[in-house]
Amino acid sequence: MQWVPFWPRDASVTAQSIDMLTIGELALVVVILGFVFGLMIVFGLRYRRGSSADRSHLVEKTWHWEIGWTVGSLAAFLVLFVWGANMYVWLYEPPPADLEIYVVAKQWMWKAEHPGGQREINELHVPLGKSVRLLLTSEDVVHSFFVPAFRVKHDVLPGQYETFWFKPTETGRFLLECTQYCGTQHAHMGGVIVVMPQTEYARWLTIQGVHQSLAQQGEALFRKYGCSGCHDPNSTVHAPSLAGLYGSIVHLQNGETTIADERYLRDCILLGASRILPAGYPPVMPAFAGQIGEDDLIKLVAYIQSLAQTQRASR
Amino acid sequence: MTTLTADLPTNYLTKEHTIASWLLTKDHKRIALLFFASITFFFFIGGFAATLIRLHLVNPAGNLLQPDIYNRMFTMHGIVMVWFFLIPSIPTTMGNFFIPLMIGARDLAFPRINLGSWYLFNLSGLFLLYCLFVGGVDTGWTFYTPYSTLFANGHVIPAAVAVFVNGFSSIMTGLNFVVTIHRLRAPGMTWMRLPLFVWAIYAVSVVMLLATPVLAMTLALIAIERWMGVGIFDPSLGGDPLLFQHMFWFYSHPAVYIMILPAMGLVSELITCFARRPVFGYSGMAYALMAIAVISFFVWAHHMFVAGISIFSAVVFSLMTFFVAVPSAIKVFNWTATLHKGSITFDAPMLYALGFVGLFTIGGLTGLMVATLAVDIHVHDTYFVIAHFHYIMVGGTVSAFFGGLHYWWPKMTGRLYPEMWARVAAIVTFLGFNLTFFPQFILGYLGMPRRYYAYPPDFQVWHVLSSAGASILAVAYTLPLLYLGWSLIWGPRAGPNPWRATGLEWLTSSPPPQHNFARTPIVKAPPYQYNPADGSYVAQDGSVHA
Amino acid sequence: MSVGKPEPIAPYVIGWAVMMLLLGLSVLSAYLDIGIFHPVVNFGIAATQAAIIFIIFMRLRGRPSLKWVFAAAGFFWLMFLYGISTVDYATRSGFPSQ
Amino acid sequence: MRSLAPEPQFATLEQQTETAQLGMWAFIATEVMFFGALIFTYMIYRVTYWEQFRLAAHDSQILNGSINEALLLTSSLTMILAINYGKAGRNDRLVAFLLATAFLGLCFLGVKGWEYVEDYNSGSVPSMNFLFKSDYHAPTELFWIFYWISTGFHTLHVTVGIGLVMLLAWQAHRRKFSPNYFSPLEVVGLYWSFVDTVWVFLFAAIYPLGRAVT
Repeated sequence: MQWVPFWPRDASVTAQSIDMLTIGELALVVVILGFVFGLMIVFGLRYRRGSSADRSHLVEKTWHWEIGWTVGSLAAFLVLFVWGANMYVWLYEPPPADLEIYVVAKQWMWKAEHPGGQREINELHVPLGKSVRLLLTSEDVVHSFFVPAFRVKHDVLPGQYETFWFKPTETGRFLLECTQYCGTQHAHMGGVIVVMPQTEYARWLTIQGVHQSLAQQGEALFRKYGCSGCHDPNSTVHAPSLAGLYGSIVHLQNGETTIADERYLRDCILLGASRILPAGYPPVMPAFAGQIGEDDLIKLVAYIQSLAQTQRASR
Repeated sequence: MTTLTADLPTNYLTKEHTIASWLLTKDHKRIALLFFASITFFFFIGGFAATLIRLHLVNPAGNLLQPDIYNRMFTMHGIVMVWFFLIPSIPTTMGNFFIPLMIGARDLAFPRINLGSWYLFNLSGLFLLYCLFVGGVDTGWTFYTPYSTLFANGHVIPAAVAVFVNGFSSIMTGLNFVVTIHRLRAPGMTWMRLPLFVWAIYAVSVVMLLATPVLAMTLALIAIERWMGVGIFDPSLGGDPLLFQHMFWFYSHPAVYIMILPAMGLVSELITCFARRPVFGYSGMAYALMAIAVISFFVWAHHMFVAGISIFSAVVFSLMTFFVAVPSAIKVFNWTATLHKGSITFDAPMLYALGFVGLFTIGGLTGLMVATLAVDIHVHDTYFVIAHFHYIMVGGTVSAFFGGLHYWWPKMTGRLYPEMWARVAAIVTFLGFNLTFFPQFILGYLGMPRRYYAYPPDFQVWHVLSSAGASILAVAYTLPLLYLGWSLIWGPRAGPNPWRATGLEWLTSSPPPQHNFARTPIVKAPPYQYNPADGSYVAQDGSVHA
Repeated sequence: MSVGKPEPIAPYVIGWAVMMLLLGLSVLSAYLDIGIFHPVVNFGIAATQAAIIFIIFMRLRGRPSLKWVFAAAGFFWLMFLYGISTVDYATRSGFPSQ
Repeated sequence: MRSLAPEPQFATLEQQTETAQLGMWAFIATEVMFFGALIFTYMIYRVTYWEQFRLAAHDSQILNGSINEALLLTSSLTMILAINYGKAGRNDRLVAFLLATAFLGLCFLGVKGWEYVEDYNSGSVPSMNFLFKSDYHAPTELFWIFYWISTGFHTLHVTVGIGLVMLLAWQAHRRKFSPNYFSPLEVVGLYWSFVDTVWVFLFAAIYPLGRAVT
């Protein structure tokens, strides 16, 4: 699409798809605008006062015309609706990604945590050609994570994880912006997405001087907050084992079932004994809301995630 | 006023002269003029804020205003323009003045409530001015939580109270119209003989009645949350910020239709009158107005596609949004078809009306782009959306407002305005408007987020173009103030029906007497019985005019 | 409408008695262990009482009229708010309501 | 004695009466939306925080709530009787029943005030005196926030209603109403009964929760 004047760079798989949809819509918009403006101009000239145009057989109403143009334009736009809805689901229900990165927003900065424990602020390094899934949360107000070159955006809410994915197709530095008004320095809550070739990215990861992965840091916290007292396999307390929990189907106390994803784990930690905990256990878990910050929550969740991976590997 | 109309028979302007006779009036025409004064005042306050914003954005570093001041400016621009100009604009002024005249009534059903509505409006305006003078508010007009309740350092509570009180003013006006249109129609004025402007005001009043209380409650909750320090929408206290957004948009999306529906009705009057032929598909137009009013309640979460609502609900709301476009499309096509085989003159009201149709169509079609889920992900909260809704609200509603103002000016004041100046103003408005807002579509797609006081230098050229357009627009909006003011004193006298239009409002003298009609008119004809072939028309009382 | 002969008061007294009975039922149900049916029962009773007030005490009895439409409009519109938001709340996974 | 001509915008007195009633019905529709929006927030949070809401509501005072509902239901009865006697021209009874209605409303306010004091003493006032009764405590506060806001708005409506009924009683005493002119009675009656309806729903939302032993 770069041949179109003023067209923004597209640097991800999804950007190209969204551009196609936009072009399709623009074409339809131009056709309809041309029709309406064209008719207005033609009628305006032809039927101006004093012109000799024939004004007999005035049509006051024909359902044929009204229904015709309505159904016609609606059908055209419904095609676009289906196209757009499909793509939306594709973007916001991420397929299994090559890389998962946690992003925490706060006034007025973006903090990213890589699985290996690398942290950055207002920058996000990602490898070229790999699908990257982001898990976003906020420490204060609603923000919005927007990378114009990738055509992706999602609001970042305090108190929950939001998620979407992208797959860069070009190396370079791309603008990251906050698009939900968040206070005085909203305009400066930006950053850069750095897309690097995979080998360079691997090298970048190693020179960050990090010794512990996110999950390892989470394990330490798991002890510090006393989680291990009950959830350790050797514990005498009847608490659910966390090995293999992530990604499994859980039967809840309220009779429903859910998949134990990041959001679920996060809610369990924060809410403690409530009806969203797995069925069959006594309601003794304390609620950690207000005691564990977003940074630590991410590590704990990453640790529980890693337990599932090691179990899968050992099986 | 004495000098203006001394030689005319007694009318609503000359009946009484004391200040009390204005401030305590129960005459809907006088109350309409009071509202005119109030909303014009607020239009220029909001316009002043817009001017500062556009001046500020000429420079990418954004160093004209302090960041906090800039944030307060766009918030003030939004709040003032939405609740203190656009929503009351057409209903409280032209609706108030012409609904009783058009249905052949002597007044609205509840004149005291009508006057009360004006006082509440001004009370809410005082709250807003208080908020402005003590330092303003910086939440954006959307008051999103938890920013507005916990983090904002502006004066959120007075602003919320202002909008709360303003809501009741709008409810009172809507209630009055609904009941009046149901109960006070002249004999023979059946529903299918109502002018489309009356239909539009009816539709909009229903929306006002049923949507505004939800906003009132939502803002009350915001004010209480901030004041008491409790957590109604605060996630750290168990609240759900998206619940606020649901409730806010449940009002604020229909509110967009509160702004545009009266404009649609008004433009229907103008186009049919100046094309000198019956409106194409009258019943379709009337039903479309009602359909828009109802369906507008099903689409609110399209403001929340990237906000974290469930994917399934996003798909549902997107689909509903495509459906609400259908009645709007019917209207656009019918306006266009109304030109067919007409005998068209291009007087200023007609120029405004045609401008409305064009700009509204652009705004509506880009609205469908924004309603498409995947495209919205990219353009949401960018200048693309800003451009889209300004095409609807400014290009649409404000154009129609000026069109109606010119059309009915002779009836309201008894004077004709200078036609040439008015045409110039209409054309300059159209050009200035497009120069202001078309670049913003491009800016938005390039990735310029809204509510930024500073931006990457690449975007500067578009911002400069937009600001240049805004300065033209400022001139175009000030012009009418000058020449209409001029016409009050030096304008030629207008007869009862200078446009040779069919509505009942043209059957009485200009300006109308205190209780509108010497004798209650009997309605014998549908509206818009113009004959383009010979220029004759049948007024709604059945009288034939060659 | 002759002076001295008011409408019969029986419907009002009966309506009032039924509502008091329903109030008793509502209080009683509070102490029964009926789990998730509590809100159903309580709001069901409330809706019945509201219907009695609207129809008898606010005089919606009689032939169909515009009043009916106005009286129903608020409740009908409220259904939009409740019904359509359910589409989101029933399918969203972020808010801890799983 | 007031003249019986309709106001200038109406053709007949009957049209004026009907229009006034219709106006009140339109106002009631907006009030339904107003309280409905509040109950909407309640519903969302109640479904979300089922246990916490039960725990919190256990401290609500069902006895006071029930007494108040009985008072209001009875006042609706006295109000409609007042209107009937007014329409029949029985002015003495009209005044008596209006006063009874206002009195029942005042009793409601009294009980409500007593209940508020008790609520304060038992630590149920968010941001002033609040005791948390649950591990994950914030949602219990949500319940009480709803309680205060909803009963607060309702009490405001009752207060306005009492004022209006007293005004009517005064006007009736001055013999303003007759079988030919009773429109204000009908209009205020509609308002009064509607305020009653609101309480019926608030009662269901607040008091019966969390009583059953599970």
